[in-house]
Amino acid sequence: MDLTYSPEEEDFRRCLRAWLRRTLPKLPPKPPPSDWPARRAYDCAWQRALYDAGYAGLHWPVDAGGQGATPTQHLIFLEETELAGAPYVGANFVGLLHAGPTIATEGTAGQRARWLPPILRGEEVWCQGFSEPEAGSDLASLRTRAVRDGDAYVVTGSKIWTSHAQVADWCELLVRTDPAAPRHRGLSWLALPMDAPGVTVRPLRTLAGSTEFAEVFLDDVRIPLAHRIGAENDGWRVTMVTLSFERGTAFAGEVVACCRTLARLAAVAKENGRWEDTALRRRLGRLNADFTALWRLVQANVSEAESSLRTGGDGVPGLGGSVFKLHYSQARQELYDTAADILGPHCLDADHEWTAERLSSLSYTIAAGTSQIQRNIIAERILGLPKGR
Amino acid sequence: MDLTYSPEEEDFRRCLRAWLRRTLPKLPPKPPPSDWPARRAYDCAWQRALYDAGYAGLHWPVDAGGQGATPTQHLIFLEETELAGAPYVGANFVGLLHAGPTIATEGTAGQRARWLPPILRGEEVWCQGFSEPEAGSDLASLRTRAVRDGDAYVVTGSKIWTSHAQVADWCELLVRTDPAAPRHRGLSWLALPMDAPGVTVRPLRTLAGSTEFAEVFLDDVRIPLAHRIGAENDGWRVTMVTLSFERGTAFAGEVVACCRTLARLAAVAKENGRWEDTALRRRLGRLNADFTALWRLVQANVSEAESSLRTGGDGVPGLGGSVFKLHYSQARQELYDTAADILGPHCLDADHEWTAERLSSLSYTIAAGTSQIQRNIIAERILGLPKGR
Amino acid sequence: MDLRPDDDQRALKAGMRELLQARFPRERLREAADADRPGPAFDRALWRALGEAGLFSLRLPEKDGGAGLGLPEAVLVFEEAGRALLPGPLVATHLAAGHVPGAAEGAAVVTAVDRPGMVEHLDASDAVLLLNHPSVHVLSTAGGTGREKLPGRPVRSVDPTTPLYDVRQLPPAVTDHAMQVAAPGADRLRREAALLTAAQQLGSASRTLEMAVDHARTRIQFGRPIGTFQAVQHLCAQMLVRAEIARSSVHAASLTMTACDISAAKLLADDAAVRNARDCLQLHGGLGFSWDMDVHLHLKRSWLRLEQWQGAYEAEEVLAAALSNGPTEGVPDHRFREMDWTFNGVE
Amino acid sequence: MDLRPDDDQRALKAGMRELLQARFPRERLREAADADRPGPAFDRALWRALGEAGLFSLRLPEKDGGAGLGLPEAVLVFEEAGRALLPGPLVATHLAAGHVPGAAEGAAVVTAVDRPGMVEHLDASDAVLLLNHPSVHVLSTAGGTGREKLPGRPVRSVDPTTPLYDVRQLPPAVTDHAMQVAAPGADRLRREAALLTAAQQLGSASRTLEMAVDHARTRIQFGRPIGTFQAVQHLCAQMLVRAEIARSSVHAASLTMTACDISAAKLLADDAAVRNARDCLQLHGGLGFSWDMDVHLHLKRSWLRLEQWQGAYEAEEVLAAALSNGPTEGVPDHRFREMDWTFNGVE
Repeated sequence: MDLTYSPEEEDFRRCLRAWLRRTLPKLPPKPPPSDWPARRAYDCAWQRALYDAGYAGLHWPVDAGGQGATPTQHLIFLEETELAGAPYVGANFVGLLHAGPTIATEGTAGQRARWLPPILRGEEVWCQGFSEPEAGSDLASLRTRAVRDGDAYVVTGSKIWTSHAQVADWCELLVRTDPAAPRHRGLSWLALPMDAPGVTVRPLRTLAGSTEFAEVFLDDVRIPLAHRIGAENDGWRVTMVTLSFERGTAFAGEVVACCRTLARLAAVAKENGRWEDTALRRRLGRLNADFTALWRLVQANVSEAESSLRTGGDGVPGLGGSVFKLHYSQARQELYDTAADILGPHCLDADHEWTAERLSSLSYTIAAGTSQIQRNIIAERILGLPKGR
Repeated sequence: MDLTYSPEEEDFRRCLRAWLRRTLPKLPPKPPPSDWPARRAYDCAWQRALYDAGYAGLHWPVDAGGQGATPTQHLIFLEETELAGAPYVGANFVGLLHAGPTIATEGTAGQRARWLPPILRGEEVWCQGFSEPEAGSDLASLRTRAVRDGDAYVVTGSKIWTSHAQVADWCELLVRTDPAAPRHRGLSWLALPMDAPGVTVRPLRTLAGSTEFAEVFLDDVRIPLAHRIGAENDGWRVTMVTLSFERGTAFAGEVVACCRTLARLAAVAKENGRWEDTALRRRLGRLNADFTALWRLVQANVSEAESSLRTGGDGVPGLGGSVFKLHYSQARQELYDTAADILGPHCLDADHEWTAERLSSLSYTIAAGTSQIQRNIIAERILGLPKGR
Repeated sequence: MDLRPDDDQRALKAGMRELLQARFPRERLREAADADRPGPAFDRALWRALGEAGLFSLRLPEKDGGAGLGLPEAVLVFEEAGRALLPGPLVATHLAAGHVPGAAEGAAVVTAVDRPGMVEHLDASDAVLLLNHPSVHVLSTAGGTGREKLPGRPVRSVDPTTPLYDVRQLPPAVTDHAMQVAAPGADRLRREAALLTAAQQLGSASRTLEMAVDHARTRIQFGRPIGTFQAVQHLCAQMLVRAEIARSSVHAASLTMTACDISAAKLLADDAAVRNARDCLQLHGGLGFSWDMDVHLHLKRSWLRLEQWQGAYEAEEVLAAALSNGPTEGVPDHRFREMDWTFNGVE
Repeated sequence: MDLRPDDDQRALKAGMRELLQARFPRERLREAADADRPGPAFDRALWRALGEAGLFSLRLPEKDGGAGLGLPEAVLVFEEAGRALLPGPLVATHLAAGHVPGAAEGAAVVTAVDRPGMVEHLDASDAVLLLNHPSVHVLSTAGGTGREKLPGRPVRSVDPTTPLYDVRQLPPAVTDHAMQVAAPGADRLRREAALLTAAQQLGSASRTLEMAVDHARTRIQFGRPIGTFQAVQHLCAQMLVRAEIARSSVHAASLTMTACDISAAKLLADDAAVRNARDCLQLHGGLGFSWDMDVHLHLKRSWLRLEQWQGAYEAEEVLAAALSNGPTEGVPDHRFREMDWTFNGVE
């Protein structure tokens, strides 16, 4: 057990800090939250800056154009950029963290050459077309169908919860290519150009009032066969392979951000007198324990990923991700419920940053596998309990 | 909606109070907790006093020797005896609240004449032989077998969690008389004399250190056919009929007791300074809300039972019992956890009354249907959700 | 003793549900919620209809045009208002009936304030009840244009159908504004306000439970209704427990009106409304996170009502204080206090 | 950076488990728990065996007969002690090693006290560490017969294998009793004590999780293992979450030893131990309520350890206080404090 970083890692941290210190003050102001084209431009400019500085695709393999950094370096990157208040990955989330790694792992040389460089340079934005209205927790029940017609698939169906769809160039699309096969067997993974005829994007308003998400309707959309990643009907495996690219770092930056929010909560409580309330103060203390522990859990998961890679493994940190997500999503909601308590009646002001965060925190126990699904995973896959019926 | 009691009910309360005032000071001192024969004697003397005063079998039908009181009168009785610090029903619990009502409802005239009067007079004590080591939540899977042999059943098996078995005269026994029938169908209800040859009682120590419970081993025990209540193989229904005798009053006295404990907790907290802790004080406030609400829920359930009886129904207060028990068992545990918090290190003193209560409160979410089972009942029978698989 | 609503009370409640289904169906709620900001003008026609139906005058004597009913009846109709997420300063206007001209009939819109904080529908109101003094005062604001304006900064409300104004300072007591209320004064009105707010929370908690159960019955995932999963079943069961605990508490408080019962009712109904809305949202998964479902409107309104009249901390302190008056004080019904406990040889 | 135990550390932990299985198998635990009151005499043979195995001398330099290991290693072996519910003043004797003669070898039994309250194994102890002053003091009590007796009233302990004594008053600081401890003094020892107590809680929490999972796999009700019920699965899942959160926290604290990390470790490990024992008990149903199962022993010991060294309130206050030192104070690793944040144009 060791919490010190190696000299190389400390070097990496020092260089990154120096670069952030030089670069961040020159960034343009952040665009308004609802101006999605401006946000895309902002996020892509940041990605370009990272690319120019040699930080693009940090955790991607070198032969995919990435930096081949270790999970620990990736962790340091997320920690330092968050601490420095650097922009988030934003619109490039799917490209850098999901579609890109999928193509890097499962794509042909030609597919890699076509799609990976523009992601790294911040030139092309990807979105994700997995969930459907009737396929939420049960993703494998998706119904969007792709039928072969010559050198193309003709795709019909609809997708939901697609973030950045309005400004994306490409969509990683999971479709059913064999309706007769068992649920998980008849799916394929396609790269959909968002400007293809028959694609309609309808913004979806969330309870937080944001329009980050959209529904994507597909009406006889032709997608060339060459846009399929991996074998036909092998899309489920292709998709799952990518998920394993997350090496324990998925929410590392967010945990750091929450720790800082917590300190600001304490400061506001001291200002407005709520700090004198023993119960409230102790609640903040407990949250400090929770987020400290979550940071330690991130470090433990990264340790495991790193060790796995070092010994020739795939770098997947066991199933610690479910444990982390279950606790983190709950702690984040508790954090913003506590913020509301500190604000008192002002928690009803929708323009207060913490009210917006409180609303968006409601999605954390739902998105990317509900807490219920995470508990199933832990019970059956980690603890080895017999499968529920 | 009305919380006032009728003049008759107020009269009943007044007379009861006067009687308690006269009677309680004359009671002998309570025997030590672990002296079961002395406790039996004490409980039976109290029952005899009730009998002599005309309060025995208050909620039993008149033709069974009871007082035919309304559920509201029964509620008043439980409230007043608790407030006056009168003894609990104790060893006579099963006779008065379970076996007796079962015999009153399902027994023949001869059976009623044989068994009911001694219960009411505090002369014969009953215990319950339902649960088995392998049949807990799933009671219908019980394995104790009864085979006909002439004019008797020969019974073999074992029962667990039988309280007062050491001092009981009779045991209401649920046994399997038809092993080939579906689970719920092949059971019968028998009255077992505890001194029958082949009956062995082994005290069972609980985590609270008490020996109230026992295992009862049955080794070729002969029980006359005439001791069967109801038809052969109809024991499941017979047992369930009895449960319906509880008319929303099951824990009424305990709720009153908890309310008073809560006031004592506040008094101790004021003495030892813990009251100054805002969080602790508010926790006590919340418990006050919970127990106040539980008392109101008791009143609502009794209202429903009373209305059901008035309109020719069976007096079963819907399924409100599950709602009540689920919340009560949790609130009771929280009450004694809070007591521990007030006591500080002294909560580790096993001789402190509240430590003993804290330990015994652990059984509340388990006994008489675990909280998990109660939630199933609420989901499927009250809310009408489809049956889980 | 009968804690259940009687036939007349049940009929009254059913009547209010029908009225709201006719006059404020779900489409109207959605129109109000989906409108671009700032929210739509206050719906005075609906307000008058509510007045005609007796929502405000319910407890006035018949000779004054009321129905001569009591708080238990008011609680039942306010449950329906909470269930339908009916917007507007319902509680304040109800309390003002008989005291502020036009309130009883729904011709006047009356809001209220008892401390600095958020005031609902201030701009739309003709009058403001001031409940921060022992006696009740009234400001005639005439929809924000009257001479007695209460200065408040409009804020973008988290509840899209309840405009809020941040009021930092309340006017001092001015005798000539004192409302002609009999003895109980502002304290009595604050209790009534807390109770009727709790009733709305209870109605909302019951509604989100219904929504959750409906969804659990019909939503298919993994080839079966999600209501067959024990995790979903148990979530729904706990929602019912919360709602029923709150219900018995609110109904009893409407009969006793003691400070302790009112605080218990508010605390438990707030809890039921907020947590049931949360669980309902969780159970709806991604759908629950969308603006188009109603569940977030229940959650947001429940947050709003939680802040109104008596927050959790205040209620808990009232309930704690009630414990310290004697050994039997914890027992809900007052009569026990009268008893002489000294005879009790067992204690 | 690698938060996982390395091979040597894993071997050390496995070795301790084996030792305890041999020297303190379940039967021994049950003998101790089932004995009639008062409890059996302190098992000095076992104590010596633990001493020989290095449980107490682990962190002493090799030249002093120790293993020259650190707190991370001590944490791992104390997890095993917690898992096996090993009785005795383990933490105090471990801290006394090298300072109180015989402690390192298990020849002496040493208990400790940092404030008035319950002291474990006082009558059996040869010495008492007094940690209520800035410097550490030692009383030589010689199993209760020494001249420097610490007056304590024996109480019937809720944990049947840990005799307790209620000590109302601690002796004043007496310089000639001061233990020869280097600079850190009592504060350092109190942190170590909290950490090693947390490690035992973690071991217990992991054990009750194992017990729950075993039972869920094998107990049949309604014709199937109860582990197929989602309610049971989810209970077990939350137990794992608690244990893992506590584990990462305890392990990290053994490396940093900051007040904040120690308090987080104690708070979360206490929580995991108490709540996992509760859930394990619930999951065992009636069986869990019986004396013959071990689950209540875990619950009772976890209650005891919760009261030792740093209770929840104290830990929460330490953690809250740490938040108020600056905007980056909430971030666990210290290096962040060194940074100059003024350049940050985005904030």
